[in-house]
Amino acid sequence: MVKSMSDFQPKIIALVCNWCTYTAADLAGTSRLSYPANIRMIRMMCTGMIDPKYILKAFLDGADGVFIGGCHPGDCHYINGNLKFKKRMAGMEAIIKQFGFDENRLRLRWIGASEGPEFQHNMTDFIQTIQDMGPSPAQGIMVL
Amino acid sequence: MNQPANILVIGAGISGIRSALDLAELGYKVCLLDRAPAMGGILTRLDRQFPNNHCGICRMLPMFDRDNSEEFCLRKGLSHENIEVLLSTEVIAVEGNPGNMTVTAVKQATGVDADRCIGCQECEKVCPVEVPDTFNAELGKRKAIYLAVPYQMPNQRVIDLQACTRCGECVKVCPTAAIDLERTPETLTFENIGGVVLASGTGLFNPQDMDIYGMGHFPNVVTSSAFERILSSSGPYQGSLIRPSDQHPPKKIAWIQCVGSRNPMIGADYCSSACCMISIKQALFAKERLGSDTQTTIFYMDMRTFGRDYQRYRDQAEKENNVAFVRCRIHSIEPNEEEGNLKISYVDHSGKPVNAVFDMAVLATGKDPLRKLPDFAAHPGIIATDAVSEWMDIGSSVVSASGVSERLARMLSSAGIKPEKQATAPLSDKVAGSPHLQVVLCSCNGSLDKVIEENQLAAELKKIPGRIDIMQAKSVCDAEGLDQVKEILLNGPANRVLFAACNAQVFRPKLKQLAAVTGIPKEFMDVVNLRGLTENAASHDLLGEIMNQLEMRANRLFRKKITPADVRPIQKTALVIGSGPAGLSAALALAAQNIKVVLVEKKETIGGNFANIHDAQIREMIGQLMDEAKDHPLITMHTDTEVINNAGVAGQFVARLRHANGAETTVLHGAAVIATGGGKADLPADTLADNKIISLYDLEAELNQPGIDAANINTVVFMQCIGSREEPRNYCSRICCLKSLKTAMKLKELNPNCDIYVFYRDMMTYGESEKFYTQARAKGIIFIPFEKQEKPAIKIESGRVLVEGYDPVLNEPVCIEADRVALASGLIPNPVDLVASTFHVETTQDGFIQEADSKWRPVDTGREGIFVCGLARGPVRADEAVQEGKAAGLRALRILARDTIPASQHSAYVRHAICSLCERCIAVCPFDARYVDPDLGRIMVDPVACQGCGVCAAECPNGATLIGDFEEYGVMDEIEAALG
Amino acid sequence: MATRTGLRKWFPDFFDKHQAFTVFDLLVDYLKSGRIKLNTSMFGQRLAYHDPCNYGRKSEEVFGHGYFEEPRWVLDQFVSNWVDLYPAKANGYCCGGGGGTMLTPYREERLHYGLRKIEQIKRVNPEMIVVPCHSCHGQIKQLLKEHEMDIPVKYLWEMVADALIMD
Amino acid sequence: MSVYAMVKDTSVTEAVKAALTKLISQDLVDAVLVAAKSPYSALPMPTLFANAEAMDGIDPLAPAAPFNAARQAATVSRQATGKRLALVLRPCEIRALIELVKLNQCTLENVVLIGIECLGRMENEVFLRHAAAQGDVTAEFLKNTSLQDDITRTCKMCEQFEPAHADIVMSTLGMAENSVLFASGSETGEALLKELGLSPAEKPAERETVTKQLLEKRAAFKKEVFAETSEKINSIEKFEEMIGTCLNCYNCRQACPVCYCKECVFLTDVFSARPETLLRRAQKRGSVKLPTDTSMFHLTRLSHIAHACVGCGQCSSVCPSNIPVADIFTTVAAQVQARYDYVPGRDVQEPIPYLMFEEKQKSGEPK
Amino acid sequence: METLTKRKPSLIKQQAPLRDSTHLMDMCMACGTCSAGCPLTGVDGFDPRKIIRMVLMGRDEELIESKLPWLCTMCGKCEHACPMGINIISTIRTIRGMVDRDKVPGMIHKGIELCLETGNNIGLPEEDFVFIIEDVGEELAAMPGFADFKVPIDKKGANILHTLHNKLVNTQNEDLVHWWKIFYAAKEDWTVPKQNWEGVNWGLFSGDDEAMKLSVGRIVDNMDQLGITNLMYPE
Repeated sequence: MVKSMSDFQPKIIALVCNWCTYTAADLAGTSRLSYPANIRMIRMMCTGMIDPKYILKAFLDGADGVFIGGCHPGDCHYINGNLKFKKRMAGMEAIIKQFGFDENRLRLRWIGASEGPEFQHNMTDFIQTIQDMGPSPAQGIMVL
Repeated sequence: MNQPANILVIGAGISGIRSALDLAELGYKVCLLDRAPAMGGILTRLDRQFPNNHCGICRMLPMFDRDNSEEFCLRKGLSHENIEVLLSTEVIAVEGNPGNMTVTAVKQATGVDADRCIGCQECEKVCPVEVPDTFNAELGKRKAIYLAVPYQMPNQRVIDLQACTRCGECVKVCPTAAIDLERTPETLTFENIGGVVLASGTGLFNPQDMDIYGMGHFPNVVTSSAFERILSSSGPYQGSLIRPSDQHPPKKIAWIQCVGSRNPMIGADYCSSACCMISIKQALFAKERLGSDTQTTIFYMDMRTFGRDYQRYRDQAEKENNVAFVRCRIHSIEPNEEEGNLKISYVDHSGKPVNAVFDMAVLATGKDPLRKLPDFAAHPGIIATDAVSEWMDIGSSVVSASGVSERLARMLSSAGIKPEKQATAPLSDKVAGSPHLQVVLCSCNGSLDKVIEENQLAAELKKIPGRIDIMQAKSVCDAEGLDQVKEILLNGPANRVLFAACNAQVFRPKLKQLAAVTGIPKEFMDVVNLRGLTENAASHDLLGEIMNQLEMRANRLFRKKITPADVRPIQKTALVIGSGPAGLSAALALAAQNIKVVLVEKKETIGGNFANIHDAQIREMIGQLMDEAKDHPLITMHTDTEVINNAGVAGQFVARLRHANGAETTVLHGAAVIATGGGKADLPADTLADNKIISLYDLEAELNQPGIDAANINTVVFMQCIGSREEPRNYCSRICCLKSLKTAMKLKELNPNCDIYVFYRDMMTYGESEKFYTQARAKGIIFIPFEKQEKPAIKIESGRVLVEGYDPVLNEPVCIEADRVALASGLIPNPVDLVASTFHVETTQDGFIQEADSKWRPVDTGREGIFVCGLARGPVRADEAVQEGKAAGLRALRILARDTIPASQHSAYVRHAICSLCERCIAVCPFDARYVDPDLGRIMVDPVACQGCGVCAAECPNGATLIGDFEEYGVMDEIEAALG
Repeated sequence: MATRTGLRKWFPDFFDKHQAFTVFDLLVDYLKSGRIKLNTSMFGQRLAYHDPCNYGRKSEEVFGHGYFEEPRWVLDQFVSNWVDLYPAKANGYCCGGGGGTMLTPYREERLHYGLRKIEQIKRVNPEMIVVPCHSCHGQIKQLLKEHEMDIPVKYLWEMVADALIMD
Repeated sequence: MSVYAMVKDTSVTEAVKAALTKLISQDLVDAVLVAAKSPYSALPMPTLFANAEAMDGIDPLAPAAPFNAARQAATVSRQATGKRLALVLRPCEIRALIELVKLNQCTLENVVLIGIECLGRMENEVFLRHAAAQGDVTAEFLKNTSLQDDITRTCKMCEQFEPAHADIVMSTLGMAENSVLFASGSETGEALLKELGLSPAEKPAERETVTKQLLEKRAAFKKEVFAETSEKINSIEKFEEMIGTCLNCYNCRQACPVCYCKECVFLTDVFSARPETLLRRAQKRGSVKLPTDTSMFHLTRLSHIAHACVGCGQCSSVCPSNIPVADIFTTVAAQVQARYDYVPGRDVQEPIPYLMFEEKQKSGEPK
Repeated sequence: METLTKRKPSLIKQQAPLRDSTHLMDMCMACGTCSAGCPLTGVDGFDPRKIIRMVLMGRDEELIESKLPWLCTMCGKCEHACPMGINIISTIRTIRGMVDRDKVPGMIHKGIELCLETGNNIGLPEEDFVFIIEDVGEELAAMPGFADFKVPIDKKGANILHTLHNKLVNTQNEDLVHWWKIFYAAKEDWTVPKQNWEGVNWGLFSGDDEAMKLSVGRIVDNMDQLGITNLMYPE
């Protein structure tokens, strides 16, 4: 059941850090920097809190992309949670890739509190990337 | 006033926030007010800070007992149970005595009723009036109705009533009738105020009125604060580093130091302390953003890199990043042939005139000399932070603010005022029962009716399995609507609430009230921004979007549990290591609050370097501290003693002390302050042996001998930075410049005919101490700058001591025959290896104790419950050591003042039954908050240290450790709902 | 400047019985009181005004008032298209002929100094330069000649005199 | 390795037995953990011996291993007991044990690691079939290369048949009949070998050739399996086909030596779905197969242990549905381990990759 | 390089007037503002901050003997931005005043001497002066609109005393008439003295207070003698 490209509305899960990226997202909102609404943002206290399970869960449940936004290195409220996540991320990329999910469906970006425009840009860009790739291979199949 | 405030803090900038939080964390009720319509002061305008080019503003927030405050970026605002924030409010009068003061303030009308505004922005869209955007240094435009700070949450607008034309367009479109243009200022009276912190800042110098810099004339001449905005993504150019005139990226940028500072002609005989570092930071960012070929030049007189890590920062900027440093004060900025470019003339090191052309110039502005303290500043009971009279970097402001908090707390306790014990609202019994969700669909006065009805939201919600009740409300923002909800929650079966309303940020504060009344914790409530979804959603599947969001939140709420709260009893004794001014101040700060203090001193006597101090004022200050400490019944002193072991966690430490006679003592304590100090550095080994060539310390001692005859001391050369500010001791010792000045002036006093020369690299007379430099010159002392690579040489020729150097002012070599050459050898820390390993804290490469964050947590270490101050942390002057001691004492007091500290709802907890004890969680914990209890054989979480970051939970493979409020099953269910 | 300084320093009683006026005081007074009227279409060219150090910066420093606004006011009364040099007023550049340097043999140095003035003039590219000082008049004329710039230099009062509307 | 010793006797197993019993009888160690037959079965099981006389049934070189004994080894070395322990393990078991040490599941303090050169193990029923047929399978296996083709698929792709990190290594490749090469891998091993009084020896020349040949064969097969598997699971749909028969019995995780959790997260509330959740899932998707979260289980387990997978193949061996779990895990593990430049069991000092990150420091300021 | 043992006290420093007592020359921090702003910096070794430093080092003689003080246009731009408020111009003038009068370069001192002797810097005899200005006055009277114009010389009880810049009388007669025209149009009651009409005072430049005072005194005398209350500052 492949949808045509034009009406493909990607489902994106965004796991964002409470301190920086979430602030940037709010800032984008109050600055009226619009970005596609089909992003399901889930606030994490820190990217370091993101369990690999969340990413797998999202992909197996049909997410077309998973975006992770954290503080710039050095800015983490918890000193280095963002770097710890970055380390985990490498393994996750290898795993999802092997199972046929394009690595680019999982994206990690550092977005600082003041970076409303960057947040907007990243969201728009990520959705575009996903749109270009088409729906996730997990879409429309029965996942056991 | 919603609640009685014990304390008023005037000014909600960095100092004000620090002080308000300090006092709120001690349990006092604080009212934090600011005349601006938004809080934060300069904090909201800064993206990144030196000397690490990172941001760490949020690190100011409370570290434990976090349930009392909301956790979000401080740019958005501050929310703490004990703090009420009042904006657009200015104090006009203060009466009464400490402990019982009456304060009168005027709250300006902002035209917008905060109780009604839902932050929908409709007003701003229609407002026809555009004025320069003050938040962005007037580099852009904003409307007359605007968001004072773009981050502000809730994002309620205010009206600039000066600019407003009263056209009424905004009134017409406001969906909640929140705008009233006819509102007048309100007078507020605060009674029974215990004390007032004055933290109103100094204001920034505006160079607009100086005709030399062309500010206002040339668009590409901007102030450093404007440059900060240009760098910022929330700034006028969305973070593109472009110049105002043509929006092109500049290739050559000049920074002009001391604009409005170090200028007695405009009443500014002071140094603004932070500007040098700010300019270096900005130059580095310019290079980072625009490429390393961008030319950045800093015109300076003295690069005041006096902070512990600042010299290396400068060196790195100079050597690795090719930031050019030119020692010449700039006379004027002039136009150049190319449109928008600027010509700056200067003289180089050899005295040659150079005309340089830049694309952009940044004026490093500091304190405003015209800003005066308010009339009531001297009223008893008002304590001002240093940042009110001096411009300073964030770290110093934070230290000073905590020092002030300490003084205020001391004042209050001597006035018999204690923080009220807070009664926590009891939880409703039904909270423990199985989840039952109440969904409240708010139509926002009918404006969302269509959305709710057309989509048949109620019917859709009913499809969700689980116990869900649904109610529709007209408006939960007004009292009537909210009462309806309260009614249902009190009498109905629901134990979780989900609102589908308008702006979640605006509504969220009301959850606190609701929680207090209903006994359902606010963590069991959530808000979905229905209006936002309706406005932003791509129309293809609005219902899907809304249902996703509602179900996501519903799922989280269904899975919420009350985190089993670990409660840590607090050992109300402090351990202070070191008895110099910092240690004594910390000890006295704690003892003043009835905390027992065990003061440990390695030497046989207390007082640190007291014996070597000659400055009468400092001697008196330290002497007083020594006397007070000796007499204090709560302070137990152990001289000739070292701490050899310390175990445990914040609130519950066990230390072992070893005395000189070999005996050992065990001390149970709740927090430790490391104040191990330091002392003078020795002269370099290659110093020529001659009794005329001595250390600055020795000359100071010589001149302070009673009855000293200085008649034969006719020519004296001081040499600064001996061994300092170059590897391996690449930091400024901070005291030497001032000491040389004072010693030189003392000499002038003893022998007015004495010729004095000071060879210096950069005179580090920051802040008000600049006046000493000015005075010293006025006394005829000649100052000759030198560069690190061209040090003056000292020679001995047939018994004569000669100093050969180069005077770049005369562009000539100079040779001075001196009766004394005084070498400023600087300061080094006392060895800290033992103390660092004992207390598990990190050290710097120079052997100081590393603080948690030099800006935002300057006297904390990486371990909760262990604090550091004074020379142990970095070079300080004695008065600064006292200030740091007070601040460290105050920080420790937050822990020690309590009997117990409960874990925050939002902390890590361990399910021991399934824990495999692999200790990966311990390895990743950034706060050393986890440990194995050797008796129980269990992983324990320190409720004081844990910050709830969740790295442990993510590292734990089987959910044996979880984070309150972010339990994995809840997040998994939320993800599932999001993708439904 | 010298007279005013001298009077203050050595003849402080002078001001008990006498009053003293600068050229600007007189011009402003005549214009304000209507004693003279000026033809407003006489000078349509682009003019640049040069501040002499003595009347401007140094008066401001020594006497507390620099004559910056008065000449500009006078120009505004009858000249439509005049511009300032940058920098002007208290931070303006000397023509290079101040301090008696017109009388010393250091001509090259004086002309070197005047380069700044020439740069300033070139930037605004005027058709005429207005000065209210004899030294400046001489120096600027010489500078322009030196740089082969054919721009007339007029005294402020010369312009006023030229534009007088006689009854 | 500086000392070689050879023992010759009636059989390889006897040679090994002679040496290992001496460890106890000469009080060089207090106990030995080693695979041994029981009176009830020829299948050797990890057995802890404290008495030399009881060691008659030991058969460490038998081509059988009902489970990866790292977990049993970890059980006896959970914490230091003050007693000296010798653990006789296969290379994959040692590697897994080293991972478990890093995970704080056991300690190597006062432990002597004795590694055996492992030519592979057979599935249990295959081994038992041979045992029923010919008695001493071990002796036969070591000399009969055709029997060696009966080892498991995973063993056939194992290149790490020579143990690293052992104090003593026992090898047979290239050796004369009934002889075993003892080599020391540490000073401890060296000292022990001296105490045992074994005769000095030299490495037989052909050993290198044989080893090399075996290695090449294994590498080629591994490459083949990886390519094949990678192709078979390169879409989630194909993966679902592979695991379509999975029963969620969690045998694989039970058999996995590095799946160290006391209780698997899939047995906790994190995955035990609420009825409401299942119902909703069924509502939204039309159906839910139960038990649910089958793919999630395998992928999550991969995310947990891919870096640590030692490729012992036990997961495949225990799968009741004959899913080639080890093929999948080793294929993915190789990729993950490459990303982290991490080799499980390489070095006990090397922290697991998630505990190493840039700017490893706790305070806020970079140095 | 000379070895410094003891600095000589500077007479220049002692004598140079201060902006006020809080802005001592010693306070100079050699920041370079003045040098950066002065167009002459680097020309023939000129550098304002160096001059101040030399004064502070007691190197009066070198300064007095050099041409440096005479290169300065005394425009005060350097001082304008001086954060310490140092009176650089007064210092220059003080140095100039210490130079032997016969070593004062160019016309300055010669003009002063002539002025002291004759009442004007160009030594123009009274008859010649009267001839010139009357002649120019007649020319003006011949122009349309200025009928009956006459230069009022030594008019007792006039409203304003007008002095003249010597160069207008000397070489640039054509510029004499501008103010006359204005006076005429404004119906001003003004006068020019035939003695001591010199409007400029070079004592300001040469640092010669005595001469300066004398010239100013002559203007005061003129006003007293002619009974004039108002003075139009000459330059």
